Amino acid sequence: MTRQVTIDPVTRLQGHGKIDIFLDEQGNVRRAYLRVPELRGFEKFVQGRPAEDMPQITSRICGVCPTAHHVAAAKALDALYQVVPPPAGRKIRELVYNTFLFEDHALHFYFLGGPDFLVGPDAPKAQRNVLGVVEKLGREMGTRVIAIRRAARELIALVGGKAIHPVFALPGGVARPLKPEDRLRCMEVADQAVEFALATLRTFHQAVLANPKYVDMIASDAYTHRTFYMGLVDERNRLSFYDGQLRVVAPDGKEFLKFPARDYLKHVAEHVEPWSYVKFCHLKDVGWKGFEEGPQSGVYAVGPLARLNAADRLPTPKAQEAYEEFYDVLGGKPVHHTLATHWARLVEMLAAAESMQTLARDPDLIRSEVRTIPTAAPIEGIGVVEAPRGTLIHHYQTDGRGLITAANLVVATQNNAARIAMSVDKAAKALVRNGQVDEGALNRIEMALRAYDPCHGCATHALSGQRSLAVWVYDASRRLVRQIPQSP
Amino acid sequence: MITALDQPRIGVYVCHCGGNIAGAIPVGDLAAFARGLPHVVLARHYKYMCSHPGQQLIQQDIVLLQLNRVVVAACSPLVHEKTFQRAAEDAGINPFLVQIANLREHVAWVATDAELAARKAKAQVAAAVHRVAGHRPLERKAVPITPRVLVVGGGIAGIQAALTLADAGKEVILVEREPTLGGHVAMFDKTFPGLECTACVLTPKMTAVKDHPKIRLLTCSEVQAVEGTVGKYRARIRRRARYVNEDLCVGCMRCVEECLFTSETIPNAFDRGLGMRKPIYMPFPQAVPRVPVIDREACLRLVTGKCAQSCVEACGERGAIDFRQEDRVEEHEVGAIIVATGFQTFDPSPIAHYGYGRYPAVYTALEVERLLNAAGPTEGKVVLRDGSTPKAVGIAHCVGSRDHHYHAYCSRVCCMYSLKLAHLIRERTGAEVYSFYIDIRAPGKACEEFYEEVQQAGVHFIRGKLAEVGTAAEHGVDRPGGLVATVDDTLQGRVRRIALDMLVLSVALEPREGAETIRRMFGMTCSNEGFFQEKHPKLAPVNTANDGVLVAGACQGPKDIADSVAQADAAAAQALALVDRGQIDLEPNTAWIDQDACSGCKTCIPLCPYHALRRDEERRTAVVDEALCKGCGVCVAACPSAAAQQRLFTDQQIYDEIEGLLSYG
Amino acid sequence: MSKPKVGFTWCASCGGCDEAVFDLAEDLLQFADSLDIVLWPCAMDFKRSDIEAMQDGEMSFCFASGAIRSSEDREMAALCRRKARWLVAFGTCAHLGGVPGLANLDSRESLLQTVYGDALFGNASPGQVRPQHATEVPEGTVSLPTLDESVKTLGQVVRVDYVLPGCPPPTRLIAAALAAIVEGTLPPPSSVLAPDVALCKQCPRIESKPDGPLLRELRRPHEHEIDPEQCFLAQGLLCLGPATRDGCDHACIRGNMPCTGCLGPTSGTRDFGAAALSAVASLVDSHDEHQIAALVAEIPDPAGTFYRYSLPGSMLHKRAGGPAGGGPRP
Amino acid sequence: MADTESSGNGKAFQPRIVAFFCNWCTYPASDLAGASRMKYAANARVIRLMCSGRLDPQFVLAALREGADGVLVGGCPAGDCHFQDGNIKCRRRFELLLRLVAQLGIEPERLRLEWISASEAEKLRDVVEEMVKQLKELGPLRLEPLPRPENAGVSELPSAAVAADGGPP
Repeated sequence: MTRQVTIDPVTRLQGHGKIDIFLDEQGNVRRAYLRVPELRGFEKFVQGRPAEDMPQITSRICGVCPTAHHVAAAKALDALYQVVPPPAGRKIRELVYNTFLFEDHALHFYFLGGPDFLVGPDAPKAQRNVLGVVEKLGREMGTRVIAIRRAARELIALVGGKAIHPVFALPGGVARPLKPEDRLRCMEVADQAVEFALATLRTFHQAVLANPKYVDMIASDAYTHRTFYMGLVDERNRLSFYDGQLRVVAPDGKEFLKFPARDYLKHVAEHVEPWSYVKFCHLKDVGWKGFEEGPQSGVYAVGPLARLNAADRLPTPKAQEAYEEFYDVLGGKPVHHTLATHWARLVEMLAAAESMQTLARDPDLIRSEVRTIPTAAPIEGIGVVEAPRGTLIHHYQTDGRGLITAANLVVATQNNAARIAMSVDKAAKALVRNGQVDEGALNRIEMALRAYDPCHGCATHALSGQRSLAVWVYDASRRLVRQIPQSP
Repeated sequence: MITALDQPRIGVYVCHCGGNIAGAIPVGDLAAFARGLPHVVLARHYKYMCSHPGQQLIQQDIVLLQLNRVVVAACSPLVHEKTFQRAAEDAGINPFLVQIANLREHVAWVATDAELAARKAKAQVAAAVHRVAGHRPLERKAVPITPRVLVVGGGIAGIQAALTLADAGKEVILVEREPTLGGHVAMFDKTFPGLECTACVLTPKMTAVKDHPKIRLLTCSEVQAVEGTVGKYRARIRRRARYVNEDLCVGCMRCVEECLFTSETIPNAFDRGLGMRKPIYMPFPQAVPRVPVIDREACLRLVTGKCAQSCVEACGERGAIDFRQEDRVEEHEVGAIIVATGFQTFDPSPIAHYGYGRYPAVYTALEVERLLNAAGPTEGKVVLRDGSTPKAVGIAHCVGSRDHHYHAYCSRVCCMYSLKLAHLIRERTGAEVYSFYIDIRAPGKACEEFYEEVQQAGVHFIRGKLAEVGTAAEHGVDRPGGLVATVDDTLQGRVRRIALDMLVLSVALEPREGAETIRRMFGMTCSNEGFFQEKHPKLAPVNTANDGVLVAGACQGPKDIADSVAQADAAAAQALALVDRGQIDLEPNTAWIDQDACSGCKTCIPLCPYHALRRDEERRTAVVDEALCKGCGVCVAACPSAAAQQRLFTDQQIYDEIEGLLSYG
Repeated sequence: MSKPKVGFTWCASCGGCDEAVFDLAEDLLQFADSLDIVLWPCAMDFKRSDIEAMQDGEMSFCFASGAIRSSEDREMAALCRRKARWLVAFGTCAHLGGVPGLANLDSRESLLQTVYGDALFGNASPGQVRPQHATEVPEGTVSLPTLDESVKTLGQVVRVDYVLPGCPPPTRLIAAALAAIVEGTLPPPSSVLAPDVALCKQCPRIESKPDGPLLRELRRPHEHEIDPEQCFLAQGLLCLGPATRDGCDHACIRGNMPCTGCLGPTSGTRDFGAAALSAVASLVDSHDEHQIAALVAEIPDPAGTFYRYSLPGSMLHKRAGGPAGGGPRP
Repeated sequence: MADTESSGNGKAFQPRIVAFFCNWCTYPASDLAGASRMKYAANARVIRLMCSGRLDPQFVLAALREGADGVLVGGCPAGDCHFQDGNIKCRRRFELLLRLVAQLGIEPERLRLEWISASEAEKLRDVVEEMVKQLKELGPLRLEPLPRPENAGVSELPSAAVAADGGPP
């Protein structure tokens, strides 16, 4: 007799998701599906809106990474109006962006995905959350986590207007210059951020790497896929969050492609499945071969792990050290272990914090000229950034008045969608055996998903909404036999 | 208070208005429908709600059934709203808890489809019921009235109104654009039908105005702007320099005689250009004030600055001639205004086939009035431009009137003045007189009799509109300077050609040029033709859309002297009734600001045309000066916080009305 | 006395409202001591079945964010309504529909067509595959919730007791609401848990706004330098502060960008967009009818401007029938 | 909310117009049309405002929401406003409102702002007739019904559930 298991909703991630697990007669997994049941339709309803409103409208795709959409939109508008922000404009954007990346990564590690390790995957569910983390790490560390995040968020608000759905970016720069006294605050927070990032890496060492069970789990085949990886790099192939070219490495770690974001349509295509509102991106150059790994399948990943794999080095010294250690411990490039993403995220967190330090001390930062006023007629613009969860592309076409006529938004979780679906399926197959479906096993399936820090709100900007993930279990005769956790 | 106001008890009264409403709308059904509406305690229908028994019906129900709100479905609220408000008030409920549904003007009288009419009637009644349920009692605020009246126009109507008011002891400011009182009437020699001497009628009245201690006469003056509202208007009056000091001049005319212009070379407008004058002149001998005026366009001293100024010398010690006079603006506060700006006569030159302006022998009636006037350019002799006396004179009626190309209306006085002219011309010249008429309209006392008298005097009446007029030469008739009129004699059924020496065009009366400006300035409305519109043709014939502004005379529509005088007295009586009250109740529909809801965003402040809104800098909110607010509600519509509200027109009341209009099909 | 049980849940939401709760930072820990957080899918492992397992009315307060877009959103709204004694419409999407409510400018069909059908950028999957309510896969049936024709507000599908507005709700207002729950000092139901006055009241720029009519031209923010001190409207930039509820500490304005109206209207206003439109149009400084028409035509996108956050909650709610497409027409 | 169609008995569609008339020009014009016994369609239901400047765009939307197929606003001709220029202030809002409703799929022809002076009874008649004709061509305004919780089929807690911890007073 076979069964179907559904996880409904998937929790501790942004947006809604459900996992359907179909079992065979022996109670082993035939296939697990991640469904994303929301659609909001941004690409449609931005049509007719003024292009300059895009940074604020598209930020509403996601309240977790609004800054990514805000800045990606602004970069697309730079291209649309053919303007280059003056140094202060660009650096204010970069400073806010790195601060955002830092705090968002911190949020994930301490509040969303991290608790699985920090508290433990089998801990009672009521503790697998930020409150449990605070309890586990002690009130002092907990307070520190909260304090640094607050400082970072307040810094974004100080410069960007609001931390959630900021308002600062406009075509050609930002809305207002930075006051010298505000810059002092930036320096303070940047220094604290670096300290905190280093402390977090130490915590990761102690809580995760020191625990062989966790190391084994990270390296286990259940959480491993050999796929392509994509990320932004600068002219020296160093990791870059704000700008650069998109570089793709093959499963063997060698450069496969490198292209400016404006060429993305030559290389990225979307595949639709009738059972999910999310569209599955893949490499056009390889083609869609289904939910398959390996060099013959166009499935690729983005995000912290992908970015480290796609770059040759990191732009800042301390992060570079952490980067080298990451590959030393995990056996060289590329790393295919999905759960290693948590570590990669912390390496990036340090890189972002160091960049904050550099930018905060840059004399350009407080120059009064922050915006280049557009003069060209708008036609088309493409902008890219590395969002915390991976590559994010905004693409607009407008009429002569700058009203949007068409928009395409390729978000991180869409890029990752195929690999996520495979991870869920593979983890389910590995973890559910002989009909033994317990809550710990299901949480471990969710962990496969959570490592990506997927943002289904983003992924389904096109459509929308969800509670988080749920697992439903179906038997071989396709009857829903169980919902996990069990309904009373 | 009879019952708690927040528990509405509404009575609905559907008026039949005789058959006016009941003939088009099933009033019984409507009342039955009204009974089913929320808060309606009873609904009745009755023959005439505005009648005494009708009002009593409402009053009885208010008392017996403890109604606290009333809806009357009858005629326009502009007709009887006050009537029903008073009735309700007398029965003990606040007048603003009464709402009118306009079934007569808006439904019964205009509807084409019975079912649609019934639906609309229901909708309007339901809207009134929904709305009135949310009404709250309001108080009218009393403001003092300035006991002074402005009369605009010194023609017969203005003169009459001013005298009546002044005789009643009220201060009057009488403004006349020309240098003299008198208007059109001063141009005539005789009046119809009694052929009294016009000067004998008019001159004493003009003098009475001049001498009246309560009247301030401002000639050569025009109202420039009016602000304020009923009870308190501020009028800005521009006074053109006359260059002769009215207080010092005794009217001896020495200055005119001594003017360097030895001959009269400037056409005198008062004589319609048939007579001439000097740069300093008196428009006509009986002018009031009897003070010459200097034409600034013609006087050498004023135009070139160089002149011997013999006028000054002639005036001598009196020193009344004053070239330093300048135009100035005076401001006067008044409680009521009577507009009596008169009319102008139709200019017939556009009717090319009547030859006016082309043939010297074609005259307008007004020109002939001047010829006939003993004080006119020919001292009362009817002579042609060459000085000869005509032997055959044609009078064409309805020139510019009853003619869809010009004015569709009948000018009302032309038949009678044409008869008068026919009589006088025949009497003074013995000429054959031909009257070309469509039909003779001679209503009124002694008018038909006068018509008969003129017929008996031998005037030829030819029924038919004058078709065209040409020169005698064109028609091969030997008559130097003569004309031939072509007319379709509809009684004889043939086209006739009649040789004439003179043709008189009985031109229409039309609104004065500039009437539009005056109308706007005084906040009145106009009829289609451009005459000032009375508030109601029967019930309020001298009132206008602006409560303190009244109309008199031909500015409201063509009328004869007798009617103008009567209307002037009516206007004076209305003005008197108004200013004598001492105070006036203002409608309570002013705006107010909810201080808690107002964000001080200043959106409303620049919108107020009366500067009634300002921002209280301490509270950072807007405040309304209700004494200045006129209740337009423009600030209310603009307020994005619903902090501004208008009494009687709150947002909620209008939403209720919308809901009522549409909730029942 | 037991701690009040509080839940947070989301429907069609971006998660920003939940982020705003995270931004309570230290205060969140404080509240965790005095409140029992029994539901928070964004941050905690409670599944739908956990909610279903609750007794009706077991939660004292449920903060529901997000608009209502699908059958699943409706079910979740109904579930939370049943399980919570007091339901709070949390954030602008729940309150008025929010930015995703702009989808009501178009039909559901045109929306699906754009996302899955049109090969606008040449990268859509061929064959017009679209997500289906139920898909037969070899292993069984995988189902998706169906999208409703229109985006709705929470209050349009269930009775709502309180509104905590904002996109996202300002952290200060969230803290105040939670504190009031702890202390039992919430205002009576049907209240909006924010100041009931518009933004201009405390706006640092209000003194620079002239008393006279001021819109002689309408500017778009990217076309001009923006003065950091002067009233935006006085600069010709559309600022909806006069129509928008205060409570955000003027975050956008401090960021030198005009208010776009995310907290919605104050309580006397029925339709935010129409009220804001009236206020803005009233400022137009012209008496010439042609000039007025030309001036208002400079507002490139009235619907997207005045209903940025509130189309589902507006009187019209959704585009009326006829051809789809929400772009402005000449 | 009532059905927009006139009735279910197969009769032709009769549009419903909500007409906001100012007290000084268009309302008296409407009275004059009556006094002159002009005949015109009884589809316009009248609300009197003191001035067209009082017209809040929300009223227009409320009328459409309540089931009107069109809205007519009548004010004084330019220069004639009893309140100086309330009519022009109305025009400013109306122009923008027209652009807004067009984006919301409502034909701008359904909304009209006309200057009709107190003497222009004929114009009033013609405008109403013309508008009725136009609305008949456009057909009923089919707005999606406003969703309401009572129609969503959601079962609610019995009101017996009383405040406990943290509840409002």
